[in-house]
Amino acid sequence: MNKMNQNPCLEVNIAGVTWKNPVTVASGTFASGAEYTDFVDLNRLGAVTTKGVASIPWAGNPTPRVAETHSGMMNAVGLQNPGIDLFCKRDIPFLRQFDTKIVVNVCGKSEEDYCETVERLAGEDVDMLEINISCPNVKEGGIAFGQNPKAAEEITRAVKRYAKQPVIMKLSPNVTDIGEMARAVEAGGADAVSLINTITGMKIDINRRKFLLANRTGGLSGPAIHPVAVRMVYEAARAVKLPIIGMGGIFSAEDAIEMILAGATAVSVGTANFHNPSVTMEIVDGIEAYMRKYGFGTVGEMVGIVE
Amino acid sequence: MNKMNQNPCLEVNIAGVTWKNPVTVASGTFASGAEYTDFVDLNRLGAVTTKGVASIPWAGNPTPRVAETHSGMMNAVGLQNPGIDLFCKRDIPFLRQFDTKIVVNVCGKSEEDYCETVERLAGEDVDMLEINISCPNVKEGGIAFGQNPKAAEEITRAVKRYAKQPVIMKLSPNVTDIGEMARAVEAGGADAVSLINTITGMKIDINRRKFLLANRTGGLSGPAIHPVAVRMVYEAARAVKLPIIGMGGIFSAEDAIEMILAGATAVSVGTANFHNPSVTMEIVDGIEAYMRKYGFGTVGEMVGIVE
Amino acid sequence: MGERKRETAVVVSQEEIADGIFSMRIRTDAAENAAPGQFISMYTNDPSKLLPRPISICEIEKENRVLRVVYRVTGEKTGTELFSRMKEGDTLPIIAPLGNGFPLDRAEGKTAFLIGGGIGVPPILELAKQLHCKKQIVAGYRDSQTFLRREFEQNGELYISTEDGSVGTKGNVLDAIRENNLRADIIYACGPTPMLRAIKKYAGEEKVECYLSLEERMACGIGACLACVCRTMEKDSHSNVNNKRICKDGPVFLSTEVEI
Amino acid sequence: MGERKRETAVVVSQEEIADGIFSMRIRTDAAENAAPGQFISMYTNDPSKLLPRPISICEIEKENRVLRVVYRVTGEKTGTELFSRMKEGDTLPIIAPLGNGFPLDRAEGKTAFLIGGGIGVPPILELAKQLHCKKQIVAGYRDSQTFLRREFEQNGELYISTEDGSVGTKGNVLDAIRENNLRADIIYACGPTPMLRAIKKYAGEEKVECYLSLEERMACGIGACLACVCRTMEKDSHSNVNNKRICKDGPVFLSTEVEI
Repeated sequence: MNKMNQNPCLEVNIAGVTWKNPVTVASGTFASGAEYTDFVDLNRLGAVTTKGVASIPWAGNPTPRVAETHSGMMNAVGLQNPGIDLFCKRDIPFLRQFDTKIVVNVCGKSEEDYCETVERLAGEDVDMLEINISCPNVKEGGIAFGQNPKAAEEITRAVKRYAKQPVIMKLSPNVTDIGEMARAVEAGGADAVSLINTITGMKIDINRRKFLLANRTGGLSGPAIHPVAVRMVYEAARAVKLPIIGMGGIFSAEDAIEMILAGATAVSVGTANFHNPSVTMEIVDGIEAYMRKYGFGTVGEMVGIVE
Repeated sequence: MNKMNQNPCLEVNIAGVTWKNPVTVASGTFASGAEYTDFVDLNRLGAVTTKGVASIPWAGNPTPRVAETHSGMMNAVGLQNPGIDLFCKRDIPFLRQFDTKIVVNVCGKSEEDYCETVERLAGEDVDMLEINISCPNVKEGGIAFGQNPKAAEEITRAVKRYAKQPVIMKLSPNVTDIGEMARAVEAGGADAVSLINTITGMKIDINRRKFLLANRTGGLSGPAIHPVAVRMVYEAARAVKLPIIGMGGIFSAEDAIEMILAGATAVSVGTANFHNPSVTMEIVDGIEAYMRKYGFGTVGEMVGIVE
Repeated sequence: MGERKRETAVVVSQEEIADGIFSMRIRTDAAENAAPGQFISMYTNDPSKLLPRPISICEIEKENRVLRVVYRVTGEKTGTELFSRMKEGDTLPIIAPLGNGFPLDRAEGKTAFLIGGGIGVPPILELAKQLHCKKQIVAGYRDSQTFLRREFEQNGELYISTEDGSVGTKGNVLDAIRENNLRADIIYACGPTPMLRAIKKYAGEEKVECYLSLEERMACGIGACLACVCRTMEKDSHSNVNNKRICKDGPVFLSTEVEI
Repeated sequence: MGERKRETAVVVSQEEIADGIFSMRIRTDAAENAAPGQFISMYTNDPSKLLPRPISICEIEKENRVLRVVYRVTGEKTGTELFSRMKEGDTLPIIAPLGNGFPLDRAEGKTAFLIGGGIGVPPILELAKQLHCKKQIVAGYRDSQTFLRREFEQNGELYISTEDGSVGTKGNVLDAIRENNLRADIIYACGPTPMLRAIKKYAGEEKVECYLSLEERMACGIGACLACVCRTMEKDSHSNVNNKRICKDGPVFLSTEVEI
């Protein structure tokens, strides 16, 4: 409470990589950024986290792929992606034009898939990898790894063998004990964890008596689940020493700060981008304003200090 | 779709007990009904599910015990209850004045606790028991039993030894595999399952940097989590043969019907009672109107027919 | 049974009477049987906000079927902010009146303190209008924005305390009582917990009968959910533990019954 | 970069022009560069509804900075119902214009079918106003509530089909085309998928260039989330699979590119 006058420093260090501020986007809500350049100055983001990419192109699920829910939404896109080759040729050079870190989200259906993509990225100019072992919308979209501590530890160890960049393991909230999952990936050698991915939900059209999503179930996101995300970030922060990237229903700077106070070093903004495509910049500004108001000199001073 | 003209029959049979309609209230949102008699004709409910009762009085958690969230709320009341003796003397005779079934929710901190209360109720004039092994707000509020299949199976078997009434096991959504939990209590001899209890969440006051709830975490309920509840009811219905009482964010007849189409034989209305204390009667009327509109003769014809 | 309903009230007037303090009058049949110290469960029209806001009744106009509430906007995007944006003719769902008000009969023939602090000041107004004993109204404010002052002056002797000393006694309501050497045989008070705690202590020392209106986060507002409990000295006959429900057993309690 | 924003549009007029079909005109700078066949991401003011509703543009009044949308209320408590309750002066957040409209230049010197079905009729109006070739407008309705009929008659030859036969040809738009022995060198169509599927087939048989405006549930509306994809015959160069984004690559597609 004692540095009211200094300029707050928004920089954060995640597993040795310095972001200019703690705000990135949740994988899958921002593509590789090109579609948002009208609405967001990508140079203002701490990092851009890309849509999940696999070793080969995936067509994803049939439509409808999204449904609106109360203060939330469900998606079952199914990790449609152009494959690592086109991604490296097109998306990485695009993002490199901007002064922001590049976090590449990697998805796969088997250990080999993940490792192949991670190995391919080892030679690319990207800053961090986020391994999605928690997609609820693809049978082998990694959720098998994401709901079993042993499997999570093993896949982490496997990708680490091939990774040249720091590895963020993205955790699923659809588990009994999020702390156990965080400890598992820490044991496997993860450099950071991000959470929460979406919570599996279902919506039914009662007039047609059919599932609203072609995939039957989808991943629930948005403010509806923010309290669950804050709780899990808090539990994960007390379970491991790794830096945490908190996400889940962050729509405002206040929501982001709640995550940081709960134990996150950085935050990802997801569904909010659909509600207001410029929201990420507003959140960066809001965090700075909060730090000024309460005299925080660095983001680190705020991490996990709730009592 | 062929009985447009007949009068729909709303009766449902749960483990041998016939309710006049599929609507009850979620334990803890309705006390033992007395406070709602101004707003609800209790004779219009299929059953009244009481606030959890233990072998001795519990004082519950310190305040604040509730917090509002986006399209939801969190509570951490902590199972405050007057104890089984006063409950039997006061609440059961009160409820018996009405033409509705009595479901007594039982909580405990140990197997002995549960069994003592269940045994005490064996001699009482109540219709069913709901065993709460999923309260997230009390260290030993049963959640230990509710997140471990083995423990859930054993506690079920134990209470069944003392129970004279059909036993409904109330499941926690804070698990990796709800189907596994449902199978566990089925193996333990449960007569029915009810789900979902609340999802553990957390809210932080960023200006005071303190937890909003005295208990730090609380149980998230309301429309925000309805899609999660529908998904888990669907999964539980495919995992076991037991009748299912579906709950979680039911605010309208449409929400209730979604649960039934997903596989629930009956539904519990909880948080909605705080939003509109007369909502249960409106939901009963709405279900009947829906059955008329689509020509369903019985509720049973609708259970789990989503495709 | 089941004949009572959440009803729809109509906004009759809305006015900001101090910075962030709004006065709203609503038309509702609930005015018929409302009493000082009772509250209203006010619902917003924002579907993402499910719970009612318990707001104490400031004035009752039976003849017009109108209830007046004076409330503070607690922040951006809050329910109270939504209330403050409502205009004449707008409607909102309410349940009222709720809770037990101040016991008026206890004051007969006595000298009473009517003490309000901050946003606890408003309910004291209707109390002052309905009490017919010797009334010493003590109102505590932050600064010179002494909302409702004129109305109080018309309904008893008014003593004011302000934190910044800009009006009346500098300090709190007890400072005002001491500075003016006031005494009373009975106390009615509403305000922030620290103030109520001090008044409870004062009443104990002075051996004066004292009624306090308490506040706590609520969910149902009708005594069912057990969210808004307060600790009691004796075991409560309903809860069978040392807890009473503020919404249903209160919000007004005898100071000696409760631990605050 | 980052200079575009979700903007606030102001409702200029609102009118129910058929049962459950509303016409709303909104003032927005987006009118400046809007084109027929593009859509607007319209947001409600209900905080519990997060996603935009994609609504196609019915008319563009550049000089007044006004866009007109004609939309169907899809049910109780829906976003479209909230839109229908808005009055002159109310505001709503929008992002517009979005997507690629109908390629007007392709029609030069040709005879064109402008086909709309149901709530796919409205976008055909601005198209009819901006196309300067020989225009045969074919509008398919459920019944005698042939909304926008007068406007169409002022902008080309109008042929109507109704499911109940109350107006024009009994049946669908293709029945109307056959009954009137109409032919065209190019087709523009918007409407329900079964209708578009039939028109795609017809265009294939007749070997006519055909543009279809497709619909799908959307989230971002700007091509990022991959919710609103449609199957394509050829592998798409952007997605690298047989999917195109309706919001960004469409909503108007050459009938031979897409599988519907």
